[in-house]
Parts: sequence; structure tokens; C-alpha cells
Amino acid sequence: MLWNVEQAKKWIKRLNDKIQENKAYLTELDQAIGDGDHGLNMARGLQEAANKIADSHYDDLGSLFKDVGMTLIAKVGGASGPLYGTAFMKASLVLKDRKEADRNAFVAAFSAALDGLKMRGKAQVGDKTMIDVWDPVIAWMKSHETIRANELVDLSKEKMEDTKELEAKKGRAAYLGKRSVGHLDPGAVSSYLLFASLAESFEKGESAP
Amino acid sequence: MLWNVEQAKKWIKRLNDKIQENKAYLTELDQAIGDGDHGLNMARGLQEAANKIADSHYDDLGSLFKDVGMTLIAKVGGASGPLYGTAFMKASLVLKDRKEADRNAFVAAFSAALDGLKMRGKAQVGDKTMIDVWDPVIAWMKSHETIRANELVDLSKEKMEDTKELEAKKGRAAYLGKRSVGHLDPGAVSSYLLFASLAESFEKGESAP
Amino acid sequence: MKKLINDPNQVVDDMLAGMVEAHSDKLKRLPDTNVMIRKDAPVSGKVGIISGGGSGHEPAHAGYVGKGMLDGAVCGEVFTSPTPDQILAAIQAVDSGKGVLLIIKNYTGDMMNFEMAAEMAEAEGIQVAKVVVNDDVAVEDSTYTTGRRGIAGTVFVHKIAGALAEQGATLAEVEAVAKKTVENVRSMGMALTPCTVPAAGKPGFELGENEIEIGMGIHGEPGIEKTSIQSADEIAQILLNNILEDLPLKEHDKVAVMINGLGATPLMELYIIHKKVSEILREKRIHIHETFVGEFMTSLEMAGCSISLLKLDDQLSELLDAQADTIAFKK
Amino acid sequence: MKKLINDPNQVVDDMLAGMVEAHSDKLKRLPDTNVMIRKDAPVSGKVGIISGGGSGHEPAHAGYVGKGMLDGAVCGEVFTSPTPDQILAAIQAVDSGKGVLLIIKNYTGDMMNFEMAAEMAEAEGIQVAKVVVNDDVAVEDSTYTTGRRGIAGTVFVHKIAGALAEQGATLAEVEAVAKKTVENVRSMGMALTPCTVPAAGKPGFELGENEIEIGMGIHGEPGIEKTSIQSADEIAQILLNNILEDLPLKEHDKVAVMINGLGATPLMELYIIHKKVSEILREKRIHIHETFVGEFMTSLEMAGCSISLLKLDDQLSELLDAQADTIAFKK
Ligand SMILES: Nc1ncnc2c1ncn2[C@@H]1O[C@H](COP(=O)(O)OP(=O)(O)O)[C@@H](O)[C@H]1O
Ligand SMILES: Nc1ncnc2c1ncn2[C@@H]1O[C@H](COP(=O)(O)OP(=O)(O)O)[C@@H](O)[C@H]1O
Ligand SMILES: [Mg+2]
Ligand SMILES: [Mg+2]
Ligand SMILES: [Mg+2]
Ligand SMILES: [Mg+2]
Repeated sequence: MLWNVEQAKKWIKRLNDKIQENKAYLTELDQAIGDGDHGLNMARGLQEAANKIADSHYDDLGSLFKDVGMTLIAKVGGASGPLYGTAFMKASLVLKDRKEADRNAFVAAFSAALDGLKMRGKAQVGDKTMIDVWDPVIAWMKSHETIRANELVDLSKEKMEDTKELEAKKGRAAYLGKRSVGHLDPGAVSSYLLFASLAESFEKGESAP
Repeated sequence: MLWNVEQAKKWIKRLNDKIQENKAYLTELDQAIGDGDHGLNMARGLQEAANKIADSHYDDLGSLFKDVGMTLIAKVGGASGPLYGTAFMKASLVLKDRKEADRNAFVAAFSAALDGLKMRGKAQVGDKTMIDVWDPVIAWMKSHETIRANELVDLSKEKMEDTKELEAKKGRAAYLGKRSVGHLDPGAVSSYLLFASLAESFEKGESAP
Repeated sequence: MKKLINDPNQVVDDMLAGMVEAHSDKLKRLPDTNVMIRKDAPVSGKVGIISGGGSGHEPAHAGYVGKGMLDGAVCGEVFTSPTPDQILAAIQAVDSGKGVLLIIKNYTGDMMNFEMAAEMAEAEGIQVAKVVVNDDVAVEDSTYTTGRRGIAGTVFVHKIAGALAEQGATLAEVEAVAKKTVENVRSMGMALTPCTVPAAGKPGFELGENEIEIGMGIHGEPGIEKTSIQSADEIAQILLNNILEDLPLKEHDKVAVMINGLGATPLMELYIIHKKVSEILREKRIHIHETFVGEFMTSLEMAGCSISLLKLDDQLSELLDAQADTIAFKK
Repeated sequence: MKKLINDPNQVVDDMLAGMVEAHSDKLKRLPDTNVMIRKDAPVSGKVGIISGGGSGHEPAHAGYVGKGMLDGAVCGEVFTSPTPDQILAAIQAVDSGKGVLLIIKNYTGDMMNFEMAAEMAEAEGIQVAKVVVNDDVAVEDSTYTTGRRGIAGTVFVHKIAGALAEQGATLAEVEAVAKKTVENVRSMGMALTPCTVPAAGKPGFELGENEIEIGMGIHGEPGIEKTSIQSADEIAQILLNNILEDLPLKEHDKVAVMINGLGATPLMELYIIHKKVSEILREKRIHIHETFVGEFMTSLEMAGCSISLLKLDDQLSELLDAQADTIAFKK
């Protein structure tokens, strides 16, 4: 399997579409246990990132990921901006100078992204954050030779749904304590959309790592 | 006919009861074309006046009317306070040193009250104010030897109802211009209550000027 | 009705008690009244200045009591003119022998109550002058009716008359500059939501989900028309057009601008309104000497705003710039 | 949603444009950013002080830019932390070589964005110190969670750090006094009504006809509990009790009090709250050095209030009293 710049671009475009579609939904989720801006933040940032990369030519995946990361850092704001931004920046280091990524490079990049998230946010699994999706998904990627689209989407969806029963320990929802139980974590949902759009790209044959 | 201090006291008590009963109604009327305080103003002032006179002994009608007038001036506020207050003060001058009022003194007192209203408020008949009740009622009193309770209440009610179709030229409702048409004038309604309670006193035999 | 109050009939008393606690360095309350006066009143050698009216317009009027503005504020019940005895007590308390100017907003109730108090004070030998503020261009100005209302522009009258009085001017001089201010100030407001008089317990009027009221008064009195919500730019344009029709300004004229919130309007929105106001004035080459953005004359928790323009000459701008130290207005 | 706005996605830009128009004597906007800085920045020989966060809290934070308080305010989208590039631009613009203090409210987003900016600035050789405000006692203070939020008490940190910086103190000194202020300030809020982020278009939460939220945050984050409406006295008591449990005060201790409106609360109601607060403190023989009543840290058009208490020593009270000349805070 090989994942190239064109395929990665299509993924970001697809991710942006999904975020725009779910802008109101993500905002509603954040209204329930946060401050009601997650959809707005993600939609603003992803749109900028999609525009940015559509207008640019990239020789390697690293510079594409770096542009996405920088744009997210500069445009999203809030907690999710530095988090997603750092994730892409960390991944870009792994993908530097690579025209294509094979399975190992691909998993290493996403694994670096997860490390970035943890470094930046200091959240642990179970804190009811996007980490509750990222951590098991990356672990699963690492332990599976073939990354099957349907498995990826099912797993990330399941982990996203599991955040509903958690009590938040990090992020704005933590102020609610037990009252955060019973609500999905908005960042877990946007992370699910990230992996779901990745899975869709695979299915559409846009890439198949 | 003779009207004495006891009878006048009962009238004020009755008027206060009617105003308290209609407090919310008068306020609603004032919300429609004014600032929504007429019932509150009148209820506050009449209650004070009723308390004041209940606790005091009066040798003459003049001092009773003066106390009511002073209390209304000091407690009602807004436009209606100086107006009703002045009316009672002017009447008190006519009733000074009188233990009782015969028909002529009674009518002269109410006529002085009307003059006080006009002097203070400078409104004319047709301006959609309390004058639209007072002016015709006093004219009718002057031209009738016997002041019949049922006629007094009918006439003041009719004149009060007629304010509905008028366009306000004075008071806060004037700011509405044509939009004031279709609403009763709150001060006309409180004036109707004043005359209606007077009529009721007559019927109850509390007085019969 | 959800409000931070105890007893709806005690709101004015409770408010004044809290105000005195908070600002005892600036204010005192005349015992057994709803009159707030300068801590150092009467100020000898100075004309006293009194304003007032119904409560519910905070910081008006007690927020403007202090050096360089008012000597006393008479606080009526919510939206109800104060009574003559209270106004008289204020006059007596601030008169230093140089006389007292009453700044009255043109409402029938205020007019009558302040006039009665003035007559009583004059009977006691106190010199009293009156100035009536009627800046609201939303209301037709006709001799057959009660004329225009006094709204946020009143704050400029407080400021300018107060500054001149502080300089030791005579009552006639202070009265004259107050009148000049009234002649040069125009305002107009609009509301997004109604407000609730605590003792009434329900809103004074209703506005639909997408309705606004143009030309709203500060007591919930309706204005020119109900219309559907428009952009901040359009609203600024409508209010300013009405003002400019009535206060003709030429190129290079100098004005002070007040963008006033009615109680529940975020500052953010007031600044958005000002963006357009300043654009329009710039296009017309009218020079803004100073802009005031905030809550100066409110209407309980009404959402909406008013715009005021004061045309300045050298005297007015100098007095506007003069020092003032009150709770709500510092210079 | 009825608001005085043009485009919901342009509210911050429009607001800042209006603000610069209104206060060009005090502020300027860094080109192509949402950063507002002192007209005279960088002030040579002075430590720069920067605060900021999401917009929607006006007058925070740009209202506190000026002599004696902030050198710069970084304005994020509504309720959204500003991004590191903007914060970095602010740091660069206000640094006079003496270093820059960042005053950060303890929210995950603010923490991460300001930290990233600080790292970038340090990489450029600018000295940066950070102080994190976490005054909200409604939130449990636990090392396992994100800890307490920063709310209205932040304004005291601006004031005190700003006053010391104005005296020419070093970055370490300014940082130390800011930390001391944080250690001595506690706040708690409550809401009567929700607020609507313009771009979201509908309220962030719902409260029933008679419901209030105790311990409300300033972004619509819920608090300790929903309860039914209570009297102003009871609400004052609840908030103050929570504060006093956390900030033990003895007889004769000296405090500054802030009664802060969240956006749509009439001043009248804030004074009614203060009446009770001052009563309780008097009973406990705690001396109020100064009381601030008004809108200092809002949450769009939310109705409700917060109470803040700052325990003062001689240094803090002297710095609190020092001169300040900003749009929203003058001394
Ligand atoms: N410390 C953290 N580590 C990882 N993720 C976090 C952390 N704090 C918050 N998040 C994620 O960020 C999401 C909220 O993002 P967003 O609403 O855009 O920012 P904010 O909370 O600043 O308004 C949460 O739903 C959660 O998934
Ligand atoms: N100039 C006037 N002359 C006679 N009556 C008037 C005048 N102005 C107002 N009124 C009466 O006063 C009533 C309003 O009283 P009220 O609501 O208590 O005072 P305010 O208008 O000051 O709030 C009106 O309904 C009208 O009948
Ligand atoms: Mg959020
Ligand atoms: Mg009325
Ligand atoms: Mg009234
Ligand atoms: Mg946010």
C-alpha cells in the first residue's frame, strides 16, 4: 500500500466536507457540555486548511501536513486548534520529504500525531476527550497489518460512542463533573469524523494504505 | 342632602378598595399605551391615603381632602400623582372648615378639583386623558339638582369607554400618535373608578348629596 | 420574571442602600428619602444641579452625582416620576445660596412634579431654574402634544451644566449652557426586547421572534414602528438619518457621539453599531470629537440601543472635556 | 436570535473596528490581527502585559488596555481562545525589551494557545512570564482535572500587575505580584438566562421560567446546580459563602469587592446584591476597601452576576488604588 499527496489532499477535502456537514451538530454537542463553539472552530479551521492546500502544490506529504497543521493552529483557536494543529505538525515530521507513505510510515505518522495530542493536552484515556478515540484507534492500527476501512470506521465510532458514559476530567466539560455523563464528547466526535473520512477515502480507492 | 366627614372617609376607603382590585388591570392598560405603572402608582398612593385618614380625626371636610391630596402628591408620583393630588387640594380649599357639604358645596368642590386638573395638566377634552371623564361628569353635576348614583356611574363609564377611540395628545400615550387609538386611557379608567365608588357610596346610603 | 431582587416593591430602596454602601466616598442618601446627593453637598459658591426621574435607568441618575456633574439625583419608583416633596428635599440639600438648576426630562409626570417642587422651593426663597431635555427625535415635535421625550442626551446636559457650575458660574449662566446643550443634542433609540417593571411582573410590551421597535422610549413606551430585525448597519443608518434630519450638520462640524445600551445589549453590539455610525459621519466629513459607548441611560433589562449626537462649539467641547468624577462618568 | 450585528461570522472584526473608531486616543489595532494594543506601545522601560481570550466578555479584555493596566489584548472568536500567532504578534508589539507577562485564564484552550505563543516568543529571545488566573470557586480544585476557571477576578490581576509594571518594576516583580493577586482572589457566578453565540444562532443552554444556574461559567459552561429562582439576598449569601469557605478571612481583614454583571443584568440588581454582600461582610467585621459594581467580565447577553473578593495587603491596596486610564476602568 502507498498513500500519496493527492490521496492525502482528497482526505482533507473529504474531512472538511464532513465537518461542514456536521458543524451545527458538533456545536450542539459542545453546547451541552462545553461552550458551544466546537463545530464553528473546526469548520472555520478545516475550511481554511482545505482552501490552503487546494491552492498549493506539494512535493511531499510532510509539507502538506505541515500546512494543514499550521493552518489549524492559526485558525481554529480554542482547545481543539492547538490539539489538532499539533497532531498534524507532529505527523508532518514523520512524513517529511516523503512523496508517499507505506503502511509503516502511515502508522508512524498517526502515532506521532497521537503523541502530539497527549503532549499538548496531557489528557489520558478515560478523561472524555478526543484521546478516547485516538488512542485505541492508533493502537489498533499498530497491531494490524492491513488497515481495513470498515474496521477503522467501526472502531472509531464505537470509541466515540463510549465517551458518552464517561465523566470528563479534562477540557471544559470537566467543570460539569458528573453532569457531563450522558453526553458525547464533541472532540471525540470530530475525531471520529477524521477517521471516518479517512476510511471513506480508502473505500473510494482514493488511497489504500 | 348633606355629605359629612364620615361619608367622605367611607368613599375614600371604597375608592382605595376599587383601585387595589383593579391594580393589575390599570397597569395592563398603561402597559399598552404608557409605561405600565398607573395601577402601581394609584394603588400605592390610595393605600397611603386610606391609611392616613383612617388613623386621623377630622373636624372638617377640608382637612380630610387636604390630607388625601398631600398624600397623593407625595406617594403616587408620575403624572397621576400631581394631577389627583392637585384635584383634592383644590377641592379642600372649597371644603375648608365645612363639617358637611350640601349639594352646592359638593359640586363646587368637584368643580374646583377639575379646574385643578386642567391647571396642572393643561389637557383639553378630547386629548385622551382623565379630563375626558372629569369634564363631562362635572358639567352634568352642575346642571342636575339631584346627583343620582346610577346616572353618575353610567355617565362616567360611558365617557371612560369613549376614550378608547381617541388619539392621545397629552401624557405618555401621546408618543404613540395614532397607535393609541383602540385602547382605553388608564387615567380615565381610574377616574371612572373614582366616580363609580362615589356613586356606590351614595347607593349604600353612606351619603346622598 | 427572573430578577435579582428581594421584594418587587422594595427594589428602589434596596438599590439605593447598596449604592450608598458601594460608593460612600462619593454619595450620601438624604435620610428618609430616595434622594442621593454629593458627599460634600452643598458645595459652597457653586450652583446646585439636580436631575432625576423614575428609577430603572441606571446608572442614570445617581451614577452621575459627583464632582463636575450632578449635586443630587431624585430617584422615583421604577419608571415613575419622583414626587415634589422628594425633589424639594434635594433642592434644599444642595442649595449653597447660589441657586439650583433642575434638569428635567420632558415627561408629563416629571414636568409636573419638578414644577411643583420648584414652586415650593421658590416660596422658601431658593432660586430655581429649570431646563427641559427633549432630545428624542422619534417623537413628533408639535405644540399640540406633549412634545419630545428626554432620553440619553440628558447625560450630556448633566456633564456640560455640571462642568460650568463647577467653575463657579451663576445660575443664569449654567441654565443658559444647559439650554444650549439641549438645543444641540438629538437622540433616537430602538429595542430588540421589552423590559419588565418588577412590581408589574410581566413585560411592558411584546416583540415577536424577529421583531424590533424603532424609536423606542426608555420606559417601554412604543416608538415609530414595529419592523422586522435588520442588520446593525441598517439600524445605525435609520437612527442616524432621523437624527441628522433634525440636527442639520455641515462639513467640518464637530460632534460628540453616544452609543447607549438600554440594559441588556452586549458592548460588542454597541461597538458594531458605532462602526457604521463613524463610517457615515466620516463620509459626511463630520468630525467626532469624542465617542461614548456603554450604558448611560437604560431601561431595565431592555435590549437595544440609542444613538445621540451633540453638536459642539468651543464652549461645549471644553466643558465636555472638563474633569468629572462620578460613579458612571469619569474624566 | 435578535442581535445588533451584521454577519455572525464578522462580529469580532466589526466590534474591533468600532472600538478603534471610538477610542483611537487609547488604542490601536495591530494590522491584520485581532490584537488591540496601547496607542503608545511598546512603552519603553516598562514590562508589557498581555491578556486575552475568547471575545464576548466585553469590556474584557480590550477595555482594559491603557495606562496602568494592559499593554495588549488578544481577542479570539466568540468564546474561543485566540490562536498562538495572534498572541505572538501581541507579545512582539508590546515588548520594550523588559519582557512580557501573559495573564491567562485557566481554560484548556487559552492555556495551550498562550503556551505555544510563549514558546515561540522565547525562541525569538523575548522574555515571557505567565500567570494563570483560576478564581472560580464553583469548580472543584483538583489536580486530576483541569482545575478552576478564571473569571471576573482576572480584572483585579490586570489592575494590580498593570500598576506595578507602570512603576517600572521588573518582569519577575510584576509576575510575583500578579501571582499574589491570583492567590488572594476568589469569585463565583450565577445565571438567570443563557446567551447565544452569534455564529451558533441559538442559546448555549436552557433555563426554565423559574430556573437559575448556580456556579455558572462565563462561556455558558454549566455550574454546580440548577435550582429555582431565589431572592437576591439568598443568592448573594450562597455565592459569598462559597467564596468565604475558600478564602478564609479574619476580622479586620481588608478586601476589594466586585459585583459583576454578566451582560444583561440591570445595575439596579447588582446594587441590590451588593446591599446583602456588604451586610454580610460588615457582620463578619471584614473591611471593604473599595467596591466595583458594573459589567467587567461578561458573557454576551447573559443575565446574572458574579461576586469577587480580593483580599488586600498594603501592597495590593496601593496598587489597586493607583492611577489607571482605560476605556472600562479609570482611576
Ligand atoms: N486536555 C485535552 N486533551 C485532549 N483533548 C482535549 C483536551 N481538552 C479539550 N479537549 C478536546 O477539545 C474539545 C473541545 O474543543 P473546542 O470546543 O473547539 O475548544 P474549547 O473547549 O476551548 O471551546 C473537547 O470536546 C475535547 O475532545
Ligand atoms: N396632561 C395631562 N392632563 C390630564 N391627565 C393626564 C395628563 N397626562 C397624563 N394624564 C393622565 O395620567 C395617566 C397616566 O398616569 P400614570 O401612568 O400614573 O403616570 P405616568 O404617565 O407618568 O406613568 C394617563 O392615563 C392620563 O389619564
Ligand atoms: Mg468549545
Ligand atoms: Mg404610567
Ligand atoms: Mg410612569
Ligand atoms: Mg471555546
